[in-house]
Amino acid sequence: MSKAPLVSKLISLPEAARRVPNGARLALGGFAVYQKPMAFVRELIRQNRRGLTVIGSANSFDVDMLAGAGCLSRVETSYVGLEKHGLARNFRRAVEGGRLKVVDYPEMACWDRFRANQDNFDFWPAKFLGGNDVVTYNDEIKTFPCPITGRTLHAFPAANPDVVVIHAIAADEQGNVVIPARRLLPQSGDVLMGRSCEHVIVTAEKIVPKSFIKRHARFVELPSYRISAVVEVPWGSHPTPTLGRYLSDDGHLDSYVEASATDTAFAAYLDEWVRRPADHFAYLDKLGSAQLSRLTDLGSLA
Amino acid sequence: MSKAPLVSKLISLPEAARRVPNGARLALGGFAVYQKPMAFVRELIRQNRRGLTVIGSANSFDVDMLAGAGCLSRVETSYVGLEKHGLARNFRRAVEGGRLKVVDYPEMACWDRFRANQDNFDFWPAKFLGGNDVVTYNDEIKTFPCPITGRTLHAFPAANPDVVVIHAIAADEQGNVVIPARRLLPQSGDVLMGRSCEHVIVTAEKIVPKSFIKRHARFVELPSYRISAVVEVPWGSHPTPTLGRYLSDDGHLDSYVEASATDTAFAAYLDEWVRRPADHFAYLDKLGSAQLSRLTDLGSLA
Amino acid sequence: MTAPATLNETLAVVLARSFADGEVGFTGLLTGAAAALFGTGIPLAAMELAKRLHAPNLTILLAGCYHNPDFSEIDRLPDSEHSAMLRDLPCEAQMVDYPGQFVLKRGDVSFGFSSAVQVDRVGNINSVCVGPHDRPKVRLVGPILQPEHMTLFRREYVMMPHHDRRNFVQKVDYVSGVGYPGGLEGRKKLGLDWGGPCLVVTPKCIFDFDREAGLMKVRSIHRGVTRQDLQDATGFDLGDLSAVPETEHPSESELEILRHHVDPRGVLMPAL
Amino acid sequence: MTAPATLNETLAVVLARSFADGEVGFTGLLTGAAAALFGTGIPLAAMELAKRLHAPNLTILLAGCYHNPDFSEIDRLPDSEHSAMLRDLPCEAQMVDYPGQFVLKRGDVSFGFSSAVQVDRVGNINSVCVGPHDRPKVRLVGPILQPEHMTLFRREYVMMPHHDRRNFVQKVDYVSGVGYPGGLEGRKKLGLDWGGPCLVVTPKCIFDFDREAGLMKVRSIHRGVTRQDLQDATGFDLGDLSAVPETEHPSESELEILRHHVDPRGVLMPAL
Repeated sequence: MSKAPLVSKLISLPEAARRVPNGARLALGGFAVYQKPMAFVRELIRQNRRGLTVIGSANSFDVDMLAGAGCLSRVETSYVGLEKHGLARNFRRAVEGGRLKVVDYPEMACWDRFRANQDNFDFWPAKFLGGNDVVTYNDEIKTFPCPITGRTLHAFPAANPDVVVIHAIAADEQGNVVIPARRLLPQSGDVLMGRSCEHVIVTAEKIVPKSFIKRHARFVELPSYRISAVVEVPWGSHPTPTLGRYLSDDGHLDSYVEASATDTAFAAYLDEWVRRPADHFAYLDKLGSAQLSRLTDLGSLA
Repeated sequence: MSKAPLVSKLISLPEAARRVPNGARLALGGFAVYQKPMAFVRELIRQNRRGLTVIGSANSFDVDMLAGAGCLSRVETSYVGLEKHGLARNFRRAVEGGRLKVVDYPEMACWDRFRANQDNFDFWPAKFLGGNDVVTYNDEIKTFPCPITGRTLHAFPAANPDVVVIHAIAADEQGNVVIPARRLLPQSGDVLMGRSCEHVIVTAEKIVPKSFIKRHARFVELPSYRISAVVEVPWGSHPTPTLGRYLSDDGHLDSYVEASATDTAFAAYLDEWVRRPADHFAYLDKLGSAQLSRLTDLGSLA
Repeated sequence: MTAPATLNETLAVVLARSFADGEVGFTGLLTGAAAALFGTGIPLAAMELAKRLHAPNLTILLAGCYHNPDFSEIDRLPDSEHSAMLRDLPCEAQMVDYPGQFVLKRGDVSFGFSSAVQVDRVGNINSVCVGPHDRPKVRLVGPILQPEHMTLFRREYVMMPHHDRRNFVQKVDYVSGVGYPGGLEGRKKLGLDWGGPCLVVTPKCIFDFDREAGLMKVRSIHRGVTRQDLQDATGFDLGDLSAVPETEHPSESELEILRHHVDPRGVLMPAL
Repeated sequence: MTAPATLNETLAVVLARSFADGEVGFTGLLTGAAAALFGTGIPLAAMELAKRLHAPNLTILLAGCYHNPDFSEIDRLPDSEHSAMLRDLPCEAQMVDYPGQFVLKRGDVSFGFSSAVQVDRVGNINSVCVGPHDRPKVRLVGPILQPEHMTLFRREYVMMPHHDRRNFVQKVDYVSGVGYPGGLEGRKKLGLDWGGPCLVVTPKCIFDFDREAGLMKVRSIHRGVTRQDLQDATGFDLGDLSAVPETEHPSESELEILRHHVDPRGVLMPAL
């Protein structure tokens, strides 16, 4: 007897973005300038989302673009910058203009905050925050005595995302997500985030059949029951890279950075690259096949 | 200019065992009946070690053999049994005779205790211990209010091993340890233990050159600076398996289990298999090449 | 005509009917014929059956680690949890680390199966010791994952391969898995957010719980077992059993699927 | 005769001499010519030099993750931390998870290198903001890993590519990495077990610390920099500099190894 059909969690990018309401606490996967769910970010901007809090470990174009589009009210992370591309200028202007509140956390404390949710704790202990102004400006960080030694420790709050969005190479319609063998730190951060929340959305380069999942069972680090929705979005982290698929589009990022110099220029960038293209494929067509092809990363053939 | 020679951490099995003093808190790698550092255990018995505390996640022949040889005074773990081979009878007699104290912890709490040491915490929080007698009989478990929510939580103490001993497939003389790609839970427990303590001893099936390490850089999960000493011990987990090298020696384990029925019979087993063989290679010769060859696990050729 | 259901088949069907679609079910890998059958084989058959009926999206966690394994090419159940055989068994995901794919403390596991040496009236279970803890009459294996099964899983099936007075006791000698002391309110006072035993399955009957009162009660008695047999084999008073029905029977189609599709070669539920 | 040491070479040698054998040294992967040179290139050259001299067992953690990478086949330093290039760079271990190979909170990292926009008299550093935190004059990138560098690493080298009054201030606007407020005793009162800055390296001088008093002081002034230049470029009083020596010079053999073995192609320390 053949089994009944499995539930498909495959939805469209606009549908997926609608699952992030105004004011949500949104955790975005990737790390710094690597493998950010940028197509999802652009869709949030298209939908004119407002009042978001972004929680991350290290952020870049994701937060900068959302800040430049006025979607954000708060960011909780360790870093917002563009690495070799310089400072995140939309973010800077929003913070300096008092339109965006930043809650600063140490880099590994950002990971620990998701580890807290993974362990279903409301806090994570720390011994290394004494004297640091991350405590001064954050009244959600408390002190408490170690229950074993009595020593005074800090407790910082769990990340508590309402929704987690990560970008991966492959998933099936049920939401089994494959992380490639040759992964690096950003992919591990995605796995951690995907284990910290009950509402996890995955944008995937490719929707694969179950046979592919079974062949990569060792690498299915986020199984179906962890995932709420899957969206097929090839080139979904562009212009940031997806390890094993494509490199950073430095040319496009240069034009982004140039546009981010002023609100006016950035509004024009958003019109051109986010609002005017009918959808993600129109965005890709605008980039053109030559540019996309040049970015290919072969990953490992072993 | 060629670099100066690197420090070798390679020592003999007797030397390595001497680094575990009487009364030490000793964490033994492997999990349940899998990949236990049994050659190291036998050497401790040869050296007549006394008063050890063994800390583990799930234990089997390691603790049972040490109990049968009178080396133990305390065990902190979730399980001491032989899975399909039945109960750990030396352990049982020692506990029932009042010669061995057991501090019981839930299985994943045992892992969490090492995670606590990995995070350099003295405790780990828990929400699930209410009503469980693991708390009743353990005054090292404390209650405390969650510093964020005020909810009452339990805190159990970190594992605090003085020495960690694990058995791995491959390491170089500097102590870079390779964990094979196709690993399972026991190998991850070894990695965790190896990151929880400043005195980690690795017995390895094979000492490999640096070129092997570099070829497997992705799998060097315990690097040189984490490791105090390395011992080359082929078949070092026998009669328990080493994933990717050899299977469980069920025939030998049956004779072990039979011998463990009485103190007298087990003393004879220890004489025959532990004390009388001049060293580990005499033990292997006694097993014989036919028996060892039959146990081979090819691992993955991919 | 179809042969009548065996006890194993009946239990597999009762369990299967209780699983909802999309749930995650966790088995250990018990050893010893009776324990392996009750703790691993029947639960696996029940989950495979449910997947073919109303719960195609159920996830099986074999030995707590191997997601939806493919049993079609093996001749007997594995008897070692983390061995080369399980490494090589085809599946959809392998949990090789902790914390791993299922997030234990967030309640990702919908239900689990455990076994114990003692169960008591409120559903506490014990696998640590018989007699006093510091000088036990019998030292058992330890709490293993029972504390987690009975609190962090959303519900628990306690699978008891033997039903004797020594197993079903007024009060366990050691609580290694918490039932309903003080009922649901009692669990709340202990700080437990969810979980606890839902059924206790034995060769004689199936127990469920008055969760408010925190008391185990007989839900059904297996065909061929008398009420007197059952009370005699139980170390506490079962009360008035006169209204307790016989354990529900499998339907023809459930039996057909179980026998011809779920376990045609007797791999999951071998005849003992 | 050997050409005299450049400033970069001098700094690499000063640093190399301060590393002990067996230590673990952590660099980030800074970008921008001057920052990359000070924060990444010079530290890597220093560690590679030390490995060829007195510290063969030193472990280099490039970008905090890649253990003892092999630079022999690359033409320029990577400028992206977690890119395909670093994935494919030969090394002895890759840290791809947290917690990972080096156990951050147990103090596995012997020393690290960080950079900052502001440093103050007690060695606090700042990369978060200039002006008030809630409405900054300049918002910077954030604390990144500075809190950990300055407390969990055993010691820290603060590498400042620019030495101006705006960088060397009486008091940083935001403490994102803790120096010695109140001296060693002050750190202890803050609950910090070890760590803190050991040297602050700039294009003009090298600072070290009176750790008891918790004050940064000039250890040496680079050749060609006058005491007046140095004071003028610093936003706090450096005190009497008359007894401060010139920065120590590399030996012939150190320079020879640096130039011909460590960085013969100018990959680590390109001429700017």
